[in-house]
Amino acid sequence: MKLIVAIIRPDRLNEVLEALYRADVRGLTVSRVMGHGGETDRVETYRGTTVKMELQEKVRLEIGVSEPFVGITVNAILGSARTGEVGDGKVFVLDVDQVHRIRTGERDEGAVTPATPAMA
Amino acid sequence: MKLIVAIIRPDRLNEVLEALYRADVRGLTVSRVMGHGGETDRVETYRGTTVKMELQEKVRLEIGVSEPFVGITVNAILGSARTGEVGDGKVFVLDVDQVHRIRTGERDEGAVTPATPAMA
Amino acid sequence: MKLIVAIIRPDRLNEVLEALYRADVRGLTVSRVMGHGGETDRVETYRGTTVKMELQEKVRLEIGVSEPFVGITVNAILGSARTGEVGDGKVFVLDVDQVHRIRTGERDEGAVTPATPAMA
Amino acid sequence: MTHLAPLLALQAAASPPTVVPADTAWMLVSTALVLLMTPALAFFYGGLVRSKSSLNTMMMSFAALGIVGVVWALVAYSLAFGDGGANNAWIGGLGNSLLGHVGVEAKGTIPHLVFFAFQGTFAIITAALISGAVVERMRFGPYLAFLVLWSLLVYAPVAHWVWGGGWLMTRGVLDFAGGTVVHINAGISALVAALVLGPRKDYGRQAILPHNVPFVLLGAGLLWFGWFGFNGGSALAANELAGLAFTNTFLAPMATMVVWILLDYFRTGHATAVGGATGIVVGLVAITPAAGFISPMGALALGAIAALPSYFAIVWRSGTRLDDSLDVFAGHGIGGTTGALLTGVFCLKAWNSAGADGLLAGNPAQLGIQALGVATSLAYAGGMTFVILKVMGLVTALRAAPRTEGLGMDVSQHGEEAYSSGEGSILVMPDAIPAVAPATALEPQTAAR
Amino acid sequence: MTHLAPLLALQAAASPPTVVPADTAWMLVSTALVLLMTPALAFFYGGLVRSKSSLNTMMMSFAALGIVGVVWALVAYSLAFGDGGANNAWIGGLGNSLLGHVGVEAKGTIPHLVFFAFQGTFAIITAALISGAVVERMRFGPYLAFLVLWSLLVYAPVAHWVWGGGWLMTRGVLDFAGGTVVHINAGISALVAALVLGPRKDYGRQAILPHNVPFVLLGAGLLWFGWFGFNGGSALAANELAGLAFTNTFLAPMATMVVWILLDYFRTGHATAVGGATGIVVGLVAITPAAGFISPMGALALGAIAALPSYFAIVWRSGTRLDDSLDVFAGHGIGGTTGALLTGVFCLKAWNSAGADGLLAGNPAQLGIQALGVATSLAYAGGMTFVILKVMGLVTALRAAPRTEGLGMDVSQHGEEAYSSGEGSILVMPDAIPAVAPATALEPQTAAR
Amino acid sequence: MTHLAPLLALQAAASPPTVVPADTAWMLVSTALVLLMTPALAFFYGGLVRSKSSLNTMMMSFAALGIVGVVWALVAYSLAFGDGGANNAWIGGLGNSLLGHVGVEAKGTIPHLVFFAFQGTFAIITAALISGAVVERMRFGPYLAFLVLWSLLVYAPVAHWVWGGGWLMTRGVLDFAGGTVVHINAGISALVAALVLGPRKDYGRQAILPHNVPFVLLGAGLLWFGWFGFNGGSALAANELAGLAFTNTFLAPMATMVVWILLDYFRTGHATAVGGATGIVVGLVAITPAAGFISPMGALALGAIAALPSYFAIVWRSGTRLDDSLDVFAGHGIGGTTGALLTGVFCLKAWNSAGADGLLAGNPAQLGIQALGVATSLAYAGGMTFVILKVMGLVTALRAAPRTEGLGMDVSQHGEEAYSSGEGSILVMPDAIPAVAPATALEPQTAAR
Ligand SMILES: Nc1ncnc2c1ncn2[C@@H]1O[C@H](COP(=O)(O)OP(=O)(O)O)[C@@H](O)[C@H]1O
Ligand SMILES: Nc1ncnc2c1ncn2[C@@H]1O[C@H](COP(=O)(O)OP(=O)(O)O)[C@@H](O)[C@H]1O
Ligand SMILES: Nc1ncnc2c1ncn2[C@@H]1O[C@H](COP(=O)(O)OP(=O)(O)O)[C@@H](O)[C@H]1O
Repeated sequence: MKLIVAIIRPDRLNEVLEALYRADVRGLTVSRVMGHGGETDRVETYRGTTVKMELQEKVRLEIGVSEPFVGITVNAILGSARTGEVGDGKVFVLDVDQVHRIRTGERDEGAVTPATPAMA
Repeated sequence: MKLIVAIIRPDRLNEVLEALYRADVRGLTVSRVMGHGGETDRVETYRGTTVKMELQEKVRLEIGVSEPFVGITVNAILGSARTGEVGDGKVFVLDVDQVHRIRTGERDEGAVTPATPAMA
Repeated sequence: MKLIVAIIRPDRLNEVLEALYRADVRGLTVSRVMGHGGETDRVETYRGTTVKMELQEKVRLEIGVSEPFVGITVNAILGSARTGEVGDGKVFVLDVDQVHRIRTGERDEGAVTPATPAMA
Repeated sequence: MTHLAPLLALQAAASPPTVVPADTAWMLVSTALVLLMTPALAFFYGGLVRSKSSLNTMMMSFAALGIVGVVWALVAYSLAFGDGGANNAWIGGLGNSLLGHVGVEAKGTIPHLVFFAFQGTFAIITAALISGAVVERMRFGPYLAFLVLWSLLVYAPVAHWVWGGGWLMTRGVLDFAGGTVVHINAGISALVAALVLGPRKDYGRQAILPHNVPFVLLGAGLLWFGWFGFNGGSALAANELAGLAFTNTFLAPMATMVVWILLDYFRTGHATAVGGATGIVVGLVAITPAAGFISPMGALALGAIAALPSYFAIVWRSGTRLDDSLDVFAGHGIGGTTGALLTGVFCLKAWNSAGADGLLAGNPAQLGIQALGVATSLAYAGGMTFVILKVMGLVTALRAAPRTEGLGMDVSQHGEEAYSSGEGSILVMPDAIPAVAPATALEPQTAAR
Repeated sequence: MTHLAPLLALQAAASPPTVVPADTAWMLVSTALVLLMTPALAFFYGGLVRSKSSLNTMMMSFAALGIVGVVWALVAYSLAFGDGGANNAWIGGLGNSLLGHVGVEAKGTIPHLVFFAFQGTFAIITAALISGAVVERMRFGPYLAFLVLWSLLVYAPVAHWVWGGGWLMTRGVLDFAGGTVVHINAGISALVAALVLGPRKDYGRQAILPHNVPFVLLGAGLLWFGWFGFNGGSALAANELAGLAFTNTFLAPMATMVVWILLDYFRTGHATAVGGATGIVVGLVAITPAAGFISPMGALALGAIAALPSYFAIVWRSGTRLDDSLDVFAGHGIGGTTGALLTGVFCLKAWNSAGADGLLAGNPAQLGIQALGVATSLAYAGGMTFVILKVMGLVTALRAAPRTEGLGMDVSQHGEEAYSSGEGSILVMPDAIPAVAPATALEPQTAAR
Repeated sequence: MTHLAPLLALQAAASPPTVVPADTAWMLVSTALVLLMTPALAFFYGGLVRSKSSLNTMMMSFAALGIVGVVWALVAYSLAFGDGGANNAWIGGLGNSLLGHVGVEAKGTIPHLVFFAFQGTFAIITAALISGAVVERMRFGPYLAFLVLWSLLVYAPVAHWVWGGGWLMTRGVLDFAGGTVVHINAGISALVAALVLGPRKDYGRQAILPHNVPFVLLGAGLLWFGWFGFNGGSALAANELAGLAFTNTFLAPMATMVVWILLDYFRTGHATAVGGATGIVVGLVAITPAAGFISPMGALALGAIAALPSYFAIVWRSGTRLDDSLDVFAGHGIGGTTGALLTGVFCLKAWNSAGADGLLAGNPAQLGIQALGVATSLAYAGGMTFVILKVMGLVTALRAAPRTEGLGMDVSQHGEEAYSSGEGSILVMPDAIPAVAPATALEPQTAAR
């Protein structure tokens, strides 16, 4: 079991969701975040005050998958989130000790469906 | 040391917080997220535009606990967050390498109080 | 490779960002969260309704770093986020299995720059 | 209010009545001001509810602008202000239905149509006020039906009794701009509606907090602004009486707000913004029946006194299972009652010869007459609202299912969200897209580098 | 509208024309009300776009208050209402440019300056209306230039033809408050602008949702409020005609909203808030040309009918590649056309002797005359807008680059965000901070424990 | 302004003065418009601060509606406009305190009560303006006390000097609607208050950004709308002078906004929305003293010129340690000064026989007289505000403790949040819940499936 955490551009979210859907990855959690990296900062002015905006809007995906899905999922994200411009984001893959599906109490593989790729 | 990440329904948050409180789990971090899973999508219309809302509002809990608390915490969440309807959410348990309490610089067990269940 | 997750006070964010910048930590992701811990709750009143606010506004940092940076990063956070008052927050260090830079497809060390401290 | 019209007409114009431009100018403005009060109410109410039901709450007010307005033009105006002939003590006739005989010729000193529109804005906001008691749970369809029935069966008759030449008017009940007709009527109906529908599923279990307090302040500010037309316009002319009613509407809410802020401060340790806004509205409600009958210093006193019953009613109500969600009864029912009774205490012929002397001027009888108006409205509006809702309840469910309620009324009743980011929302393409898209046909501008 | 002025002047005042205080009071108010419509439009439009472009959308309206207002004072007013001498059928003269001979002496029964300001508010909002078709992509600089050119080359001439004594006025086209001059003009220009600029890069690909529907409702409420000045003020006096126009402006949108809500309900299963707000605006648009010429019951009918063409136009348009983003053409172009034609159907001399009898009164000719006005405005405004934008496109890029568009127009065009939390924003210190800071010089208050 | 009243009375009405309906209609509207300016200011200011202090900022304006209004009725009006007898040059008497001898009889051509209310709205907003300099740090209690003291010790005397028959009025200082009495007074007092309280703890260290720019635009739009009553109403009648003042209030801000946008563009590369809103307000401030004394083209020029000093004052101020948080001094102090002096430059007897000729008409003396008014107000209001705050500082802490300031003023001063989601908020149950809950007693409607 792995937990895949991806930081992507907000305007790529729909493409990524579609790619994941096509890859049979059904469950995921999304949140708005702000990121700092290599992008050049925006400058804004409010009356006499000038500010440098160091954080860019990003979207964070959190996807728990069973081992056979790790590669599929990562590649789906890499493929759909890339624009080639600085700021595309990162994908982190973390080990997971346990997964529970609250509704049923199912554990681990059982908690993230499907546990094995359809075409496998 | 483990980090427990739970995705639950917003309207179960108060119950879960209460259950964790009773289980002596004091520290936790909450954030608003949006989730995709087995729930049926909402349809909305704005003038001529019809849209399918694929993401449901969820709440994400992040709880760092010492080993003896893992089971207690997970069970508290499973028990209090369940409604039995699709969309109840997931619980992930991750391994943690280090924990630091910023205020004191304490590490690991010392950083998450209490380290052992009261009744143990 | 490690993923460092830190929960800090919103009004320390700028200091922490600056400390990380000085420590040559360039990439990170930030999000608004709410935290529960040892702080005393706020009480608010709306007409006849009185409520206890159990959650405090916090900021969550997520930083993927290569091994040599772990200590540097944690110390930068501990040093800059501390006020000494209850509520300063926590730092969690998690193991990471893989890291990918979406833009280039680079992996692991290559994905988080710089991989080694400048002064090392 | 309209029982002054003839008098004013006599003062201001020769008979046959002719249109007086200055009065017309003021009444046109007043009508626009009162119309604005309904959108203002939408924000006052909408800010007080949870984000997931804010649009539904606002639409409950906006819908009244459409539905009640049309009903008013078709028949309700005639029932309220038409000549009822033999039954005139009880209800107006149908002579003015479909705007029959309602044209530009003078009624008093203004075009009859302007009088009709001015009165229409009152009917609209009165019905909308009730919605505050049933927000976040009442289904939108039944609510619209309720608006129609209530306007016809409750508002029109009571307006006729007090202003249209009905029996309360002949009894000498003083209600300058609607303490009884508008606020007590709406307040008691709201109370009954809250009881019949029952509390929101989360009520008393979870904290239900205002999602946007600035909207509450915006609503209160615009309500005050509009209320100058509500009370000042009830003089139906740009004369001294209008000046008196206007100034009293300027003074009373100030006193109420100050007292309210102090009460808040002593009870909770804080002067709250929601409290300040509520105080303004309660002061406006309380001065409404009295505006043209009492002295300005009397208005200050009335405003200050009026804060107390409504304030403690809200505090008490919140501890019960009675989910009059936005405290319509405490604010408008009790505030209107306080104002109607204090009118009988403070009123002075010296300030309005068409009015009466009150308790302080040695005429306790007037207080009794006022009490009669209050009691009648409480009994009739309360009872009739109960009947309307119970009967409706037989044919359809009045409230949303618990799960729907949990999802929020905006999505469930309107298929919309108040604030959407568009994230994760997939466009549902309509079947056919024209092959040759016009935009491409006309090759769009090349963009800036 | 102004073709009534002489008549009214005759009725209301002796010649030589003198200033009538009551009429002046009403026109001052009306002018203020119409001015408020442009900020109202900013909210109606601003709420409908995405948060990242909301300030830009609002500024497109606010900027018109400045730019168009100044252009109006300098020359456009004179072109529209000045005496054109021999060419008066086509365009006004320059005699009133730089406000020459525009003073406090009476024009009709009000100070000439007030007439100038009242008309100015119309020029401003008409130009601002167009912005709804090009939001979220048009660069701000070119937009400002477009405002200037459009006001001079489209608004001024058409206003002159219909109201300033031009050829359409002599042909007897009835346009009480601007169905043709304001709404058809703006609507067709918006359509052309949307075609020339092309759709937003996300249009048809992603769901683009309103970021703040309460703002849309606020805008609609304030627009209705202001519209009473727009139509009621177009009587240019506080008389019966103003009362008629006012009441029709009160009734028509109610009918439109009700029908709109029903259409929404039957098509989507929900009565939407955005739909309710849109219905109100469409009703206001449709009654604008007719307000002073038809009966109140006619206004109810007109409002109800007017919902249909605009409603289905919006539904159809959304399925095409035509990104008239906020449906300015469907709302104002089609709504204005419906109103202008129905004016020729419902108008009655019985309600306004300065008007005409329409189709229902046995005078089909008037319908033809109305159609002439509509066709002229569609052809001229559409063609001229096309020319203006194409010529501008030769010297500069009209729209932002795709990446800029993705970033959002607020940051790219204004260097601002509508809602900022200040997180991660670093203060850029100005070079020099005075050594002795005043605040420290006066040792600040020690703070509370 | 009131120094015109007698003259106008003579023109418009016979002696003894009688109430003129048309003038009354206009002044009722004007009073309502100016009252609306204070809620408008609440939004203009509230949008510019951080979310965590937005309610407190708004309440600083709303509270003035209550507190200052009551003080005005009780005594301040009398001090400002009452007959001071022998000391009339310095201060009014107490003859009108508690509204003594303030009734519906005519003052000029309107009911005395309307004049009282109209003036009251000026006193309210002037005090509220000051709050912009001390937001996000001043404790609410001391702020309320300051409102009372400042209204009595600063506003009332200065209003008496300039408008109430005091020494500046006899010197011939021209201040049509309050450049000196309102804006310079508030501006300099704000500057002093900012110095005495010291900067916000984050000021100059962190970026403090407007949390809701649309609210700033809403405030600016409603301020402009209300300002038509502020300036147009200062003619105290619906006459040519009102038309002139109104039109100048229409034109000047347009020019200021255009210039402001250009300055923004050239300095930062962007025309900002906050800048546009600020430009409108500065233009309105600058035209205030001049509105009834100069020509419309003069108003355009005055508006354009007035942008410069305020604009650069804001830019300069932001680089210092002087935390006049919302630039009240730069906007109102400097804007008012510019306007007051330019009144002495542009004023023409030809436009207002009750006024004077200015520098351009060959009368440099008037410029000197204007400078006297400015200097007096700067010195007196500045000094007195300093004394008031320093004395208050001896008995209580004026500002919140740093930690409280960090937490935000909404929670600390009002126990509320502007926007709450209700997450993690636990309901504190009141001790007693009635055993038999009414709702259950009446078995609620069964819900829809
Ligand atoms: N080391 C890191 N840890 C966590 N998030 C990161 C890290 N580096 C980058 N990110 C996230 O990825 C986003 C894009 O990274 P950036 O370096 O700007 O571009 P790129 O990934 O194309 O090199 C950042 O805005 C941030 O949200
Ligand atoms: N594989 C996953 N990884 C991360 N989050 C998930 C995953 N699957 C589900 N979730 C989260 O849990 C929520 C509920 O999951 P869902 O499948 O809809 O219902 P259930 O858990 O009852 O089967 C989703 O909205 C999403 O936020
Ligand atoms: N066990 C935990 N797991 C996750 N987050 C925690 C945990 N304990 C505390 N936090 C986060 O740290 C914040 C501060 O913790 P708290 O106990 O209040 O103060 P301190 O860390 O100074 O003892 C909390 O608001 C919460 O967001």
